[in-house]
Amino acid sequence: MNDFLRRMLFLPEQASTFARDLDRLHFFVILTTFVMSFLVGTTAILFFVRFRRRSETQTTPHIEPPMWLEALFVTIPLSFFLLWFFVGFNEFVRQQTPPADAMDVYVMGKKWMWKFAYPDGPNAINVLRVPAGRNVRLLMTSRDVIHSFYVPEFRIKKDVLPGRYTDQWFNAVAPGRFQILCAEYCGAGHSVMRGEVIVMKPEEYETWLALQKRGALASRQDGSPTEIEGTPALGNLVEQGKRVAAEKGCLKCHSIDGTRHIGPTWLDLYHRRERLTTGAFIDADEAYLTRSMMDPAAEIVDGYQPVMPGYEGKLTAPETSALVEYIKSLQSDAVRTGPSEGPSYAPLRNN
Amino acid sequence: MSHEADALGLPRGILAHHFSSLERQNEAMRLGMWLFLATEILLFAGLFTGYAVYRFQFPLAFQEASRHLNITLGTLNTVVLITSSFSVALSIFYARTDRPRAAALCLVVTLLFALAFLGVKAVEYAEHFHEHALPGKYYAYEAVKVPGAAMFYTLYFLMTGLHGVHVVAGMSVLSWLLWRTLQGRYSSRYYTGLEMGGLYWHLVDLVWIFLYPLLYLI
Amino acid sequence: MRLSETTDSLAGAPPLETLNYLTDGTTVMSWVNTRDHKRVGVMFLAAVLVAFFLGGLFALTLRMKLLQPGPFLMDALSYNRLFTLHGVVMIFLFLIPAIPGAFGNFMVPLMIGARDVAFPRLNLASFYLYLLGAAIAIWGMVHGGADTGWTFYTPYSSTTPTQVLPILLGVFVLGFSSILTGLNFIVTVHTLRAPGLNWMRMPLFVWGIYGTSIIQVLATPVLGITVLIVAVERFAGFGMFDPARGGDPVLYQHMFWFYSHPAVYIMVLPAMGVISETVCTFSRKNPFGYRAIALSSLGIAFVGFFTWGHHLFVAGQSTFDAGAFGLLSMLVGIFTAIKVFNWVGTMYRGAIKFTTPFAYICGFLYFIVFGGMTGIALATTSLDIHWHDTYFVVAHFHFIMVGASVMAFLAALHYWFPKMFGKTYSEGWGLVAAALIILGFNATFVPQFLLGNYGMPRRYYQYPDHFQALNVASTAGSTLLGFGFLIILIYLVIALRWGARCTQNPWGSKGFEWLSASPPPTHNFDEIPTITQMPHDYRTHEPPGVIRVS
Amino acid sequence: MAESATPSSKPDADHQPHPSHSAVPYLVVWLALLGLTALTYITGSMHLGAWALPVALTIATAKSALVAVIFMHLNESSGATRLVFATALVFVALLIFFTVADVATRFKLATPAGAPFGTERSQPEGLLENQVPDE
Ligand code: HEA
Ligand code: HEA
Ligand code: HEC
Ligand code: CUA
Ligand SMILES: [Cu+2]
Repeated sequence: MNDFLRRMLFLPEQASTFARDLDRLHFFVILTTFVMSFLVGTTAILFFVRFRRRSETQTTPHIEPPMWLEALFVTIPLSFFLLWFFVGFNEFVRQQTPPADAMDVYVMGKKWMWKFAYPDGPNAINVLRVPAGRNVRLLMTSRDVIHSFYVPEFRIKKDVLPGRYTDQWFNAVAPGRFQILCAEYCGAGHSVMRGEVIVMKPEEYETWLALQKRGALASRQDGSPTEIEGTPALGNLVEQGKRVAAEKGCLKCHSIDGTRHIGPTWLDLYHRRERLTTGAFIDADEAYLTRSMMDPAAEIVDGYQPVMPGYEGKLTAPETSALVEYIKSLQSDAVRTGPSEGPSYAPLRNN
Repeated sequence: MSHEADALGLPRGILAHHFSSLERQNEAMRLGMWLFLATEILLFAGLFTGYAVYRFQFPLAFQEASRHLNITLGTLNTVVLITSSFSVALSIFYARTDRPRAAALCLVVTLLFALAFLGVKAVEYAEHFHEHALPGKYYAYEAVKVPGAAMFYTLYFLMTGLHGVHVVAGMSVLSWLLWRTLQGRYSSRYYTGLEMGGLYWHLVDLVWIFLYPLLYLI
Repeated sequence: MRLSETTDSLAGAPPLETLNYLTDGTTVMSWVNTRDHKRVGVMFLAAVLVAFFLGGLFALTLRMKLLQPGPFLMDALSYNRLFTLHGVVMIFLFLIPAIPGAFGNFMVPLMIGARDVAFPRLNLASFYLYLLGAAIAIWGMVHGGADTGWTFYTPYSSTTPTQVLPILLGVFVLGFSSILTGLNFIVTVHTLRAPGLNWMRMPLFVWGIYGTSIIQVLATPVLGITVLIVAVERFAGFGMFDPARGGDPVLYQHMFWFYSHPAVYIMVLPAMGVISETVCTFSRKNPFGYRAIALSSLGIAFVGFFTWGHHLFVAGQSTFDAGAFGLLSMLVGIFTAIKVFNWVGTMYRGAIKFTTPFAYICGFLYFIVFGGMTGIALATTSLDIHWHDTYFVVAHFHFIMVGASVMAFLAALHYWFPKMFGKTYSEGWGLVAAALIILGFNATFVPQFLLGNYGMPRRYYQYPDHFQALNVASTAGSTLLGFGFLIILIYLVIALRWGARCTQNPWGSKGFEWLSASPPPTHNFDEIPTITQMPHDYRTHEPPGVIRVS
Repeated sequence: MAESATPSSKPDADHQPHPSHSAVPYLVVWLALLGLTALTYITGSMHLGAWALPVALTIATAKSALVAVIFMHLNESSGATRLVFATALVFVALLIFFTVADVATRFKLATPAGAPFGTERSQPEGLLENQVPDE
């Protein structure tokens, strides 16, 4: 049944874990659409046949619908619509919430190509390789205008915006090759801005990855967002951060072992609820950490003096993100719980 | 129909043929004017939305940049505009109570205040140009270098610029109304034209009442 | 079969040879300078028809290109300009002004027993603004044309080297025209209703126009400021939507759709008003659920404002907003459903006559349910992920905009043709064209639904080969569609010139617009009628002219 | 809402709906507006932190209400005009609400540290010559 309807409606293969559930809702909605438009259309025709005009001076009774009928006109469609909405939104939330164990791939759209980069791994243009059966999260941004990452077989699509990150996750069920299309109009090459996802058997993927790391890494081809922007390689951001912290003198005031110094300790700082001098509480997320470096006087932690110098203009963007990564790595219980948090992305370039 | 207008001693052609009474026509004019004001409000709403979003995204930059505006001049302009609104309201009041010369005088006062507003604004703009506190790609203000500060100035110029255009438009409307008042067109029997112009001017004031705290006082 | 022969018995005494609005002054200046709402309506009608044929020609050219998956007929840039122009012309030059500008102007004062709209001069100004806006936009097309799509998404629209500015400016001016039209109607309805015509007796077409006007007045200014900002961004680099300067492209989309989603109801509410009128006339029945149909227009006008985010489900909008907008979109569907069921109810126990307008009513009902339900499907957040910016969306909106709105426009054109010009057209050819159009329409756009399911994105100059079969089918259908419109054009022009004189009320309708002569005299009524009953009361068979005229 | 038109025969009553009128209310409103301006200026320079915006907006709303109701005569207008004004305000509020709600509830990494960050300005030259990359 599923396959029959899918073919009738020209839906592509169901190659991700979402596809089947989505298609089921799709069938329900579309069949109701067929039934309702057929019903309304035929009722009109039937009424015409039954209530043909017999004379040009024919009179007709004045009919007002009873209240219950109007109520039915409202409640029946409404219950269908709401049902669809709740089922659909549930699916939508699932699609928007990457699972914690997803592996990350960075995607950059650019007129008119797709670039992919793996954290401490290889880069590629227009070809995305993923293992079957693994959750994959794409962290996407664009270099110029809006694009949209679309794989019909996976039933996923997400706009790729300049100046911002968007994310999208999926889990490909079986090995295969699928076309990536750009679904947001982006100029003359929009219709040929295509790429390919190659879903590999997990073992093959591992071998491929290992091979890339060993050999190809030395002669990396272009396509790495990290390399283009001149930012440090993603994998050793933490190491870099450690070095920067020492060089820039952060460690004169901040400890990394939990002891109180001139400034608050960095241990377990990430996502700590800090009480500010204003009495407000703040969640020490990436944004706050960055702000604390750029404009420390803006939010002063309760119990400390506003003595920290501002590092606006003194830290480059890569250094900043390395520091953030470093602070994030300083967790007393190394095991991270909770939903998957921000990966070690690097801001591309500071303007 | 229009003989009714004649009977009242009103200028000819004030009551259009398709209205049953002058009262009805005035009601139509008033409703039409308010609808027009509603479109103006929504026109500004676009910019206010932009302001809300970027203020939310760059709270610090907005605070920083706003502190570098000249609060004294901003407050002065607020007082100027409020007072001009007051004098327009008075002018309608005088027209309504058959004191056309007082009405005209109030309009003159209003126009002077409007000019003063533009003058003060010009001083401020000159200062911004001098400091290179300019929108978007022209931004090169040394004092505030937080990311997002340029956006504040973009919004500042768009909002005050659009508002300034409205001030100028309002001034031309008021000048025309002044001319009509001097001709003795408005009296307790008929003052709709003046009332419409007044509504427009009050709207200009209303917008500024919100612009002032949002731009100068954060 | 000539209408006049069969319906004579119903018509009031034909007061034909008196001066009507068409013959009262025939110089060019008498048109250019007119304050008469009927003449303004006729001028709008002529202008939007020209725009429709222009947009249709663009559409046919698009379809020709899509016969082949690879480069064919034109290059990518021309194709991109072409669909932009098709969208801009069809939406801003044709569909938004079409029914309110042409039929609203003509009929609303007649229907409420007024001698004119509240501000006749403003009305004329609105027409000239339309011409000015159209001229600017067309000038822009001749000088290069934009390639942004009708949605002008930033940062593409602020960086593309094509000529976007003239089109933005044209859209801005057209928006002004639209605002003035709407403002005028609201004031007219509030202050110029005939004695006895209270709100709950107002013809449903007037309700539809009233709802539309609210949207025009309150939504269009936001479009105005949005295109202005984009224009400023283009020539002065203010960077409000420029991500390189911290701007947010999604903010642009919010502001754009705050206008453009309500705008789709500007396109469909008047059409619904037309259907409400015609379905009563051709069923000779009072509207079933008058109150529900009337008030649901207001419901659409209000709730329709708060569903705009359903265009942004995959645009990087937050999940919270997606949920809120998805839910609100479901609610707006209900108002349309109420109307649909009540229209069908109106036919119940009526006395139905199958005429050309009735054929379009049937088409309309089928298409609005299918098109509307696919809208609901799109608003079901998770399904939109697959469909967004594919041909499924293209098919959805053509189903409503062509399948429903254009059908209603055609129904109105045929229904009111005798009223406006006092002539009858060929009913036989009318039915042939209607059949051709409904058939051709299905053949054009049903394949596009399937293409969307299959995964073909819109605005594609080239496409993967496996989409070709369906594209060819769609192009074939559009040719049929084109012939249908061509036939209409021909027989209406013939009717205008050589058609037989019709009686005052050829359809035997009891809508209030038929209280005046056809075509009406310049001042509409010798004496303002007093309304003592609901419109479309067919309990008696006196001609409607006998509704007590005091 | 407007009732159906009835040809009016008592024009005098129409033209002076509010016969006894004095300028005192206008004066009072003007003084109140000046007072509120002073108040907002003072609270504005107190750096109230999170409260600054609500306070400023409340004062601005009070001021604009005075202008709208007294100066613009909303108090003596018909229901329709009031409805127009109220509707416009509601729509503005909802436009701002939904848009800010979007920004406020976005995917966490949407605008990462250091934003705004680089995008390329498009290169106008190439496009018009139609350099579409080959497949
Ligand atoms: C006149 C024009 C018009 C109209 C009236 C509508 C009406 C609706 N539209 Fe449509 N739409 C467009 C024109 C229109 N649309 C355009 C132009 C676009 C694309 C723009 C672009 O990107 O270029 C678009 C895109 C569009 C999208 C975005 C798709 C995307 O880009 O991803 C969505 C998503 O939710 C949507 C939803 C709706 C809904 C819910 C309605 C509702 O109002 C529909 C309500 C009607 C009904 C629901 C039918 C009647 C119901 C019954 C008879 C009930 C029977 C029922 C049962 C018992 C179950 N529309
Ligand atoms: C009112 C709105 C309206 C109307 C009526 C139409 C009518 C038609 N549209 Fe259009 N369309 C839009 C609004 C509309 N469209 C919009 C907003 C877009 C999106 C643009 C964008 O992406 O930015 C769009 C996009 C769009 C596309 C997608 C382009 C793309 O994404 O790449 C296509 C493709 O098939 C298409 C086709 C058609 C066809 C075949 C018709 C037909 O119904 C046209 C029928 C009319 C005629 C055929 C003309 C009349 C007859 C003659 C001129 C006589 C000569 C003819 C013969 C002898 C055959 N339209
Ligand atoms: C002169 C001493 C000093 C130096 C040097 C210094 N800081 Fe700080 N830092 C402080 C103090 C004091 C505070 C607490 C008051 C505040 O919030 O501004 C602080 C707060 C912070 C916070 C917020 C911590 C929290 O608990 O909320 C961060 C993050 C931070 N600093 C990062 C850095 C980095 C990175 C560097 C180096 C590049 C650095 N600091 C250099 C003194 C310093
Ligand atoms: Cu990239 Cu379309
Ligand atoms: Cu929509």
